[in-house]
Parts: sequence; C-alpha cells; structure tokens
Amino acid sequence: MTEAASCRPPDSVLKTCGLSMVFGGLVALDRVDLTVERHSITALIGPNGAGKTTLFNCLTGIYPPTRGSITFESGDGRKISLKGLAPDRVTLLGLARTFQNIRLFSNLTVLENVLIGCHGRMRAGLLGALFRDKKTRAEEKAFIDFSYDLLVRYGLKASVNELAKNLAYGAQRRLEIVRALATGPKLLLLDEPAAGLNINETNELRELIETIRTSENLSILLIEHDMNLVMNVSHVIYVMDYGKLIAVGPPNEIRRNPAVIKAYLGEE
Amino acid sequence: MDFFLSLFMSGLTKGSIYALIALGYTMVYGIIALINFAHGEIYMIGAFTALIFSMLLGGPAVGMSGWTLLLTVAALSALYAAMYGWTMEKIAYQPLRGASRLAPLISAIGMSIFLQNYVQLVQTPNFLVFPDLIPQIDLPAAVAKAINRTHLVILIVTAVAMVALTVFIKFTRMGMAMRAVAQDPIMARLSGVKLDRVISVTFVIGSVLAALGGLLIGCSMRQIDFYIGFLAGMKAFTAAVLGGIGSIPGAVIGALILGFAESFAAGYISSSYKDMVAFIILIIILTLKPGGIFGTSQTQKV
Amino acid sequence: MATFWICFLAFPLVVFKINANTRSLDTRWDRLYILAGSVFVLTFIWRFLLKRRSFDRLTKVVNEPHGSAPKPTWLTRLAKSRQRGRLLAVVLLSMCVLPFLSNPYMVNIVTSALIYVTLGLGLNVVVGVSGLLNLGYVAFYAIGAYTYALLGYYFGLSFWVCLPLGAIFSTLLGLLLGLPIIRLSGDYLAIVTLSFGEITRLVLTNLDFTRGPRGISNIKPPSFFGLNLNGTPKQFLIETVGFHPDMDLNRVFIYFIILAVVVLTIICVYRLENSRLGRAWLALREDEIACQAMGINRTRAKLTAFALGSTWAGLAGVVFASQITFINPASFSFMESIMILSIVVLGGMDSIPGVIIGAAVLILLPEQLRFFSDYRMLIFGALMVVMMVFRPGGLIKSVREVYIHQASDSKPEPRPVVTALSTMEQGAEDD
Amino acid sequence: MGKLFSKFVLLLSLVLMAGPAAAQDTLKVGFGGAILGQLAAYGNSNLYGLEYAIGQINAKGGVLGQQVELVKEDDGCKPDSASSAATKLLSQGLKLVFGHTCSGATRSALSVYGNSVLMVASSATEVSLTEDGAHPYFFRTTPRDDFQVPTQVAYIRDKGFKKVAILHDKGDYGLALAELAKKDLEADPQGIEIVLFEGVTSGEVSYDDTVSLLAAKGAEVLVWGGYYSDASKLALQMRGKGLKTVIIGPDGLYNPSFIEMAQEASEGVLATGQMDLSKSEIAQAAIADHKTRHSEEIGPYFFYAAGAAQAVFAAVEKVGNTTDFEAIKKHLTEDTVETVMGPVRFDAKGDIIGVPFSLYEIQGGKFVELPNK
Repeated sequence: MTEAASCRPPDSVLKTCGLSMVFGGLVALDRVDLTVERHSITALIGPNGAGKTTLFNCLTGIYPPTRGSITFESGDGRKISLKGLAPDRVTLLGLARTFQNIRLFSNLTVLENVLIGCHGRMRAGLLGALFRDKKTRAEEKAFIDFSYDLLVRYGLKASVNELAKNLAYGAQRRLEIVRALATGPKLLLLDEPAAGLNINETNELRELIETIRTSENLSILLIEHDMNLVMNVSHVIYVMDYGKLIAVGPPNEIRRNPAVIKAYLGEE
Repeated sequence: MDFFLSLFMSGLTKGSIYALIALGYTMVYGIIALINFAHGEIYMIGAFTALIFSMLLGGPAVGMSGWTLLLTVAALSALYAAMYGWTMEKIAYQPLRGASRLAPLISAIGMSIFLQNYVQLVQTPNFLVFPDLIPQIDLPAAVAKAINRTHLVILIVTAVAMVALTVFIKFTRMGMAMRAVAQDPIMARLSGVKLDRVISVTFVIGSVLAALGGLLIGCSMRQIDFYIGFLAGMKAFTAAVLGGIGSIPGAVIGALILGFAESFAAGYISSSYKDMVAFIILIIILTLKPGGIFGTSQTQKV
Repeated sequence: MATFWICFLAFPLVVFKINANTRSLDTRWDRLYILAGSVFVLTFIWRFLLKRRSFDRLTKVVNEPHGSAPKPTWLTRLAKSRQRGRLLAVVLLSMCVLPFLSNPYMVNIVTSALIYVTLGLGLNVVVGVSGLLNLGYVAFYAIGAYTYALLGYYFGLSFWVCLPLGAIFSTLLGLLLGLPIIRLSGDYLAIVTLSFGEITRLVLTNLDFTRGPRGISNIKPPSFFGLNLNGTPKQFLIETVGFHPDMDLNRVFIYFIILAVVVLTIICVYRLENSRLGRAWLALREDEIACQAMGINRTRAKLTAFALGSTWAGLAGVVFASQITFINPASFSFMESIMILSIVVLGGMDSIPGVIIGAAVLILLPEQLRFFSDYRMLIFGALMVVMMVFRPGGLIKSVREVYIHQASDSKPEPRPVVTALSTMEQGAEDD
Repeated sequence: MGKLFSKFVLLLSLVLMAGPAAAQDTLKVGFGGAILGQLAAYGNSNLYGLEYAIGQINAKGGVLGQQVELVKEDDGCKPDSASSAATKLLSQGLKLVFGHTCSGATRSALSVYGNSVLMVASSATEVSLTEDGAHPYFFRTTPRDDFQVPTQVAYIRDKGFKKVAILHDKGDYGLALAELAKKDLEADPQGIEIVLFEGVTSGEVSYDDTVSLLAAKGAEVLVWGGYYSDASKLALQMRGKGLKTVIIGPDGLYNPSFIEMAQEASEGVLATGQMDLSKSEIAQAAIADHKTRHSEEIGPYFFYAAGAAQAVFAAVEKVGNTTDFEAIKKHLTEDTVETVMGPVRFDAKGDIIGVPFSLYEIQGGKFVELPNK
C-alpha cells in the first residue's frame, strides 16, 4: 500500500500519517498510515518485532514519534493531534490501552483497580478528600456504583473484593480491559489480549470484545497473534513487517494476500 | 599552585578511602539490591580486630614487626570481618530474601545498632590509639612532601582492589554467577547458580575490603572508636550511588568525585560547608543522570 | 555447631579487652564461657523459631490456595473486627485519662511516642501509600521545630500561631524536595532525599541566623489562653483527682495537644488514602506506567504525596520543640529519619493501626529497656532484627478495603474495615 | 507462627512493664549523662568520679546515716533523650542530680527539673547555663568557657603571633570556645589578624584539605575549639605536611590519650586545662582506686565529678535533709569543702570559685604546667 498522496483525515476515530519511529539506527516504524473507522474493530498483525507495540507506544504518548502525525477524534468530536502529549493526557482524551504483560494494581482489590480507571473522570481534589463534603461523597458513591455495575456486566461480580493478584489469569486479562473501559474511552487499544488464554477463554474474549464495541459504543484497535480470533472479530486488518505496512484489508482478503503469507511463513 | 596540588592529593586520599568501603556497598547492592547499612560497622570491626591482633602479635610475646606484622594483622582482620559479614548475612538477610525490599533495610539498621553497641560494651566507648603499622618506606623527596606513606599505601591498595575486583567479576565463574544474580536472581537460580553461596561470597568479599579499609584508615588516623563506621559508611554509600550503584568502577569514580568535591569545597569555599557541597553535587548529578554516572538507568520496559 | 562458630567469631573482641592506659590486653576468659553458654541456648531458640516460621508459612499456603489475603494474625483480626469504632473509642478514652493516673515520666514518654506516631503516619503517606522511599524525612520535622523556635525567639510568636505556620513551611519544603525527584525512582530517590535531609541539618548547623550548634533555648510551652497552668489549676487538680505533685501541667497540656494532632492526622491520612488522590498514590506505588495509562499525572501525584507527607512532620516538629524547650541540629540527624522509617516498615506498610503500633513499640521499648541501662541499645538493635525476620510484612499486615454490596437496592455502602495491603511477597518491582 | 510470635511480644512487654522496685532505705542520687553513644567517654569519666566519691562516703557511713545509691540514666548527650532521662529521674523522686555531660543536654534537663531538683554539673562549660541566673539550684565544678579563653589569648599576645586561625568541631562545646576567642581577639586586635574561622566535621576521615588551607593562609597559631580526638588528627596531618603552626586547645585537649595518638606531632602543643589535680596524694589514691575497677583512663572530668559529689554531700550533712535547697545553697556558697579536687566553693550564680585554668605545654610527651603570668 503506497503512502497516500495527502493524508486527509476522513471521519475516522484515529488517523496516522507517515508515522515513523527511529531508535538510534533502528527504524522501528517506517511511515505508517493507519486509520481506525468509528465503531470498527481494526486489527494489527505481524511477526514478532514488526513494530506493533512500538506503534501502540507512539499512539499512547510513551514514545514521542520521530516523524509523522497522529490525529484523534476526541469524545466531543474535536480533531486533536496526539503528538507530544504525555500518556495521561492521551488517556483523558479518550484513548485507553491494555498492556502486553498484564499491568494490574496487584495489591489492590478488583473494585479499586476499576475505581482508579475512573480517576480521569472524577473531580474531587485535595480539599474534597479532606473534608468529604456532600459533593465528594456523592461522586465517590456514583463511581463506586458505576465500577460495580461495570464489573457485574462483565462477569467479575464474584471477585469484587478480591486482590487483583489472586485472580485467575483469564480473569486478570478481563479486569485489565474493564479497567481500561472505566476511563470512558472512545478508542480502546488491546495489546495481545488473548496471549496465554485457552480455547474457551479466547471465545469469552471474542464475545467480550463484540459486546464492548456495541454497548460501550467505542472502536477497538487490536494487536493479536491468535489468527482465528483476529479473522472473525475484526473488520479491517493491517499487517506490518519490519516497521512497514505490507497489507491492509478485510479478513478474507488478507488471508489470501501473498505478501502476508510470505511475511509470516517465509518462502513457499 | 601547590595549594591546588595539596588539595588534589587530599581529595585523592579521601576518595580512595571512601572507595574501599564503597566497593563493599556496590557489590552487595548489585547482587541483592540491598543497601547494607551495617557495612560501616564491618569496617569498624575490621579496625578493632586489627588493633587487637597488632597488640597481640606486635607485643613482646611474639615480637613480629614491619611488613610481616602488617600482612598477618591484615589477613586476620580480613578473615574475621569476612566471618562477621557471612554470619550477618545468614542471620539478618537470608530469612528475609522473599520479603519486600524494605524489610532487609530495617534489619540492616537493627544489625548496625547492635554491632555498634556490641563493640562499645565489649571494648570501650573511648577513642583508642591505633599504631601506624605501615613500616617506614623511604620515598623520593618530592613524593614524600605531597603525600605521606600511609596515604600512598591506601591509594595503591584501592587501585589494586578495584582492578582485582573487576577482573574477578569479569573473568571468573563466580564472577559471572554474580552478574547473573544481579540481572535476574530467579533466572540465575533456574540455570543452576547456587544463590545463597553467591550472596555469601559477595558479603565475604565486601567485608574483606571493608576490613582492609578499616586497617589502613586506622593507620592514617591513628585512632579508632566504635562510631567511625557510621560517618565513613554514609559517605561511602553516597559515593557508591553517585557512581551508579551496582557498578564496580562506578563506586571508585563516585568516591573520587566525592573526595575531590569535599577537598576543593573545603579549600576554596569553607570547610564548614564542605559536606553540604558534596551532597549538593550528588543531587545535581542524580537529577541530570538518574542512574548515577555508570549506573544502568532503570528505564522500565513497557 | 553454630555456638562454636559464634564463639570463634566473637573470640578476639570479647576475650581481649584493650586496656588503654597500660597499652596491653587483659584476657578475660570467664566472659568467653558466659558467651558460649548464652549463645548455645540462643541458637536453639533461633533454630526452633525459624523451623516454626517455615512450617507456618507452608501451612498457610496449603490450606487456602485461593484465599484472599494470607490468614491474618490475631492482631490483624483484632484491627479488622466489626466493633472497630468502639475499639477506637475505648483507646482514645484511656489515652485521655492516662495523664491523671500516671507519673510525669510516663506522660513525657507517651507524648514522644505520639509525636512519632504523627511522623510515622506522615511518612506512611510517602513510603507506605505512594511507594516513594524518603530517607530525608527528618528535614521536615526539623523545619517544623525550627519554625516555632526561631519565630518564637526572634518575633515572639506564640505556639498557636506557629503550629499552622510550621505545617505550611514543611509542606512547601516537601514540594521543593519533590521537584528534583520526579524523574528518579527506587534507591536513587532514597539517596536524593537522604542528602536533602543532611543538607537541611548542615544549613541549620552552619547558619548564624539559626544559632548553629548552640541551638535555641527556653522555647515557651503553649499557653492555655494565657493562664499560668502550674498555679491555681494545678492545686485544684491535685485535690480533686490526686494528680501527681511533680507533674508540670504545661507538659500535660502538650500531651493533650499532641493527642489532638494525632487524631487529626489519623482522620486526614485515612480520608486521603480513601479518596481519589489517595488512589492515585496507590496506583503510583503499584505500577507507574499503568498509573499513567489511567490518566493520572505522575508528577502531580508525586508532588502531592511529598507535600502532604511532610505537613504532618511540620506539626510534629512544632510540638516537639515546645516539649523539650531546647533544640539544636544534633537531634535531627539521619538516625531520626531511619527511626521513623523503621516505625512505618516494622509497624506495617500502608496500615494506620500498624504504624501506630510500630511507633509505640519502637519508642516505648528503649525506654522500657532503660532497666538494662548499658545493654539498652544492644537489645534494641537485636530486637529490630528479630522483629523484621519474623514479621517481614510488619506487625499488622495491611488488609484492603472491603466494600459490602447490599444486593437489594444496589447501593454499595462502602463500609471501610481497615485500609490494607497484603505485603508484596514477591518483591516490589516485578515488571 | 503469627500466634506464637505475638504471644512472645506480649509476654516480653509485660515483663518489662514491671520494672525495678527499689528499696527505700538508701539515699537515692541521680546521674544523667552520656553512658552510651559517641561522647560516652566524657560521660563515663564523670560517672567514675561520682562512683569513687560515693564509694568513699558510703565507706564512712554514708550521708545522714543512709547509704548513697546512684541511679544512672543515659542521655547520649542529645537534648531530646536528656529531657526523657531527666523526667525519669524526677519521677523517681530524686532530689539531687549530678551531671548531664553536655551543655545542650544540661539545658534541656534543667527545663525539666525546674526548681524541684538540685543539680551539679561537672563537665558542661557553656557560659549561659549559669550566667542567665534562670536556675538558682544549678551548680558546676568545672570552670566556664570564658575562664580558659583569656589564658589562651594572653599567651598568643604574649608570643606576638600576628596570624591566628580558629577552628572548631561544630559542637556546642567547640563552637562556644571558638567564638569567645574570636570575640576576645577582635575586641583588642593589637595587629592580630584572624586569617581563618571555620568549623570542621568531627570524626572526619582526614583533615588534609583543612591543613592545606592553614598552610595557604600562613597561620602562625591555631586555636582549636573541640575535643582531643579530632585535634590529634589535625596535629598529625599538620606535622605530616611540615606545618609548624603552634596549636592551642581547651581542656578538651588536655587528655593523656592526645599524646598517645599524636605522638611526635603532639610536641609543643599547648592546652589550657584544669589545675594539675593529680599531684596531691588523695588524688593518687583516687586514681589507684579507680584503676582497680576500670581498665580505662580516669578521663578529664573524674576529679570535677568527685569534687562535686563530696561538696554536695558535705552541705547535705550540715543541712540535715535533701529537700531544703535554700539551706544547701547557703552552705555551698559560704563554706569551702576540702575535696579530692581541692577547695570547693560556689559563687551566687553557681559557678565554682578559685579553680583557675593553667596553661600546659607538651614537652617530651608529657603535659608540663607553664608558670601562668
């Protein structure tokens, strides 16, 4: 896919134009143009080291990109360039993420993990905390209710007061996603959510992703190696190899695309 | 001009004294990420043992003297310091291996208080006279003026210790095991490294260096008391971190920088503010380079 | 076997006592035998305790693999018990009555213990809740004390004016210290805070304005609306309550002030921790990257943690100055920071009852050990090691807040039991 | 395990709570000072002096027919622990307290004792302790700082030194001396220039840098404010660098260990110190008695402490009780008591009268008393 002449941002949630990331000599990302349509599930696949997680880190502000732009349609429809924003600013604009290796707050309870997710949307400050006026108490209760309902809706009701580190692996993956949801995102970035899950846990995950897209009306950008999950859940698939985009298209087209097969399976 | 030179020499001496102790801190920290507060006390115990043996052997009964006395006393005090280090590790730190990182810190502090009072009660709280065991070496006049023989010996010993340690870490099997444990204790253990043995060896080496430090500094200061471990320990510890905790050359460079900073501050500003300048330099360096000079700045992999 | 090892180890130092005036060694074999005997017994106890400990840890894992926090000890259960409110009321009441029944020494010691409780709770905000290892905490304590001393000495300000001022100054200093440490983590942070503490002490020592090592003397105790406390009120109390005659009423008044400060600190620290800001700190401690991904501004969280941690040290400093009426830089040494840190870690990280118990143990113990006079600190050091070895998680393991959810009207009434964190068994940073 | 350990902690604290129940038939006297910690050497030398005096008195039937019992409380020379040590002594109903080794600790203890305890210090030399008259029942058998400094300054003026350096160990004892010397020299310069006035960190590993500074400033004489341990390091390194500057120190320097440590470097060093008290035969007897019990030196304040105890016991014997401080004070200020440190009488403010400082010079490894002008 050649680089589009000019990088007009059609009405998509996220648009990167000519996004490049260079670490010293290594070109981790080479002029990547990525578009995530509203309410779509877009997948990003490619062999290990193709630069998928680096792309995620550029999007979420952990690494400032060397070249190119990132435009994001925030909650109220404004188009904002994410370039140079700190990770916490990016999250507050409505772009939440999960991590490749689970980064839960292991010594806090499940409910508290989700409550921390709501941090961006709460207003209580220092004085509110100290004097616990009615407004702060109301906000606390509202967000505890909100988090509790979120946990019930996504099947974590039983372990509300459990310590995050004591949950089963699948449940921890699920909690990380729910926690990301709590930040009220418009676009959810999932970094290999299915890694290490068994068959029925992956199916549960597929249902979860589909229900999230509809009930929380948000779009999803997914990095994943589990091909059958990717093939039957995503609308558009981007394939990356050595930092470059080598194919874009719907699942069935990508399945047959020679460049993709070569990248994955090597020469026939 | 010679004012600058004399400041330079005094900085060099002070730096090498801190280096000897700092090496102990860095090694222990590098392996099990523990700030061993009781290390200063090992240095003090080394000095006390050296004094006792020098009296025992140097006295009329045995009548050793000169280099033989110095070396035997050094060997014996190093042996005892190593035993103290080993025992301390077994009692205060080994049971806490799994616990959170702060638990061994507090037990190290407890151990330091214990050892300080142990020596004070068993021996004496007063200052004790420490004979200069280093025999007369006739130095060329120029050298003699700039630096007295004790400090010269200290410089040489520090240099030798640093080189020996770097060689040991780089080229011996145990050295490699230490580096493995420093990187990732669990993985090292899985690949057959006997964790407890490596840690004990680290403590022993650290203690031997501290004992040498105790002996040499005792000779240069001509006096010791149970409290010398605390101040020197804190300065050496700051030096170890300045150079990048965990790296051998870092400890020595950090110590030298601290030594020079103190000397020049005392010379050019005023010795009342000497310590303060040293600490301010430390803060500046650490804010600019969060991992210390040679340290691996711990960027967290996402 | 261990006994021989210990005897061989202690052999040179114990047997040969350096006789300073005759420049010789007098041998004391008798002490070696005492040592051998006592060590022999001690090693058995040590072996027995260690075996019990590892055995105990095994049973814990066996019988509740999926249990929530490890089975809490009776101390934690006590703190977690339902009638927590009543328990607190009883403790508070007994503390109020204490000065009327006991002698001046007890009041003085409990006042110092309460000062260290405030310091411990303050440091707990920085170390226990936000995971920022602060080794220079004594600087804020000193600022509080010197604020009252200097303002009293130069401008004659009263205790009541200086109390808030002390807190404000140390909060500002906390912010100031926060700036360089934003990019630092772990032990490098500890070193910068350590040097900060030392610099503060050296500034106090060298500045003429702070009268250097001469210190500042006759700091006025707090006045009770200008009443001369030791006059008529004291006689009145002696008749009615059988007050201890030597008791200086000013000290009792200071006792009540620090008691009020402690209660205030507990309420504020508890509320802070259970607020949005508190959760940001907890997130900061658990995982900085994830915390930022939750939209929490890392820098602001660290600065507020440092600032709010140091406020309480300022308060404690002002009360300390009024208690001992003479301060010089020597009483704000690095050892004090270490003592406060030990209180937090030994008591139980991020657990308010734990810190209180920790302060009580670490302050009252040396005083109780006065009975042993010379061996006081020796036993104290040994006890610290023993306590850490057997309670690495601190005396009271911190247990997370439990939200009981009323199924019916889906109104989860957050009935906090006790803020808690089960210790990070597998070491702090594992990413 | 948790259960066993917690029971153990509970048991331990119960046992400790009991504490000692002291018998009532002895006359209890308190000692507050540094038994542990960095300045323990000075605290202990006070203590040994007291023990010697009490041993003597008890041998002769004690005071008012009761055997004297000494209650020791350690304060490590720190103001905050001094306040708790003092409160502990107060709450045991003690009326007579000797000590608090350091000036800072003494001040903090005085604020606890107020007027309900009569206190005699034997090592706290800070001027303001008695000067401000705030404590009527506070006496001391050690002369104040402002007694020994004039002797030092007189010597400097007499020898015609022009460049004077003043160093102190940043401790309350050392700094007070240094400042008095500075004030005295600046008041009447007579061409004397203070080339250096600084504090060094006590217990430093080496003082080379300060010594180089001294050399650069060309100081002819160094006035040292502080104790003998740092002074010996300074002397060693100064002589090591071939610096001929004369060193003058306070009574903190007048200590035999200084000669042992500095050895050849101690030659020619001057120190103001107490009158040579060890000459009289009662003093020799005291030293001999001390040696039987302790292997250490008697320390600088041994005689002062012993003298303090003997003076107070004599006064109490005359007054007949230990509570009437006014009467005790009258005796202490009016009649002279023959003690192991010579005649002891106090002035109205509580300072000892007639114990001048004399100047010593180390010649051939011994302190030699110079005939003071």
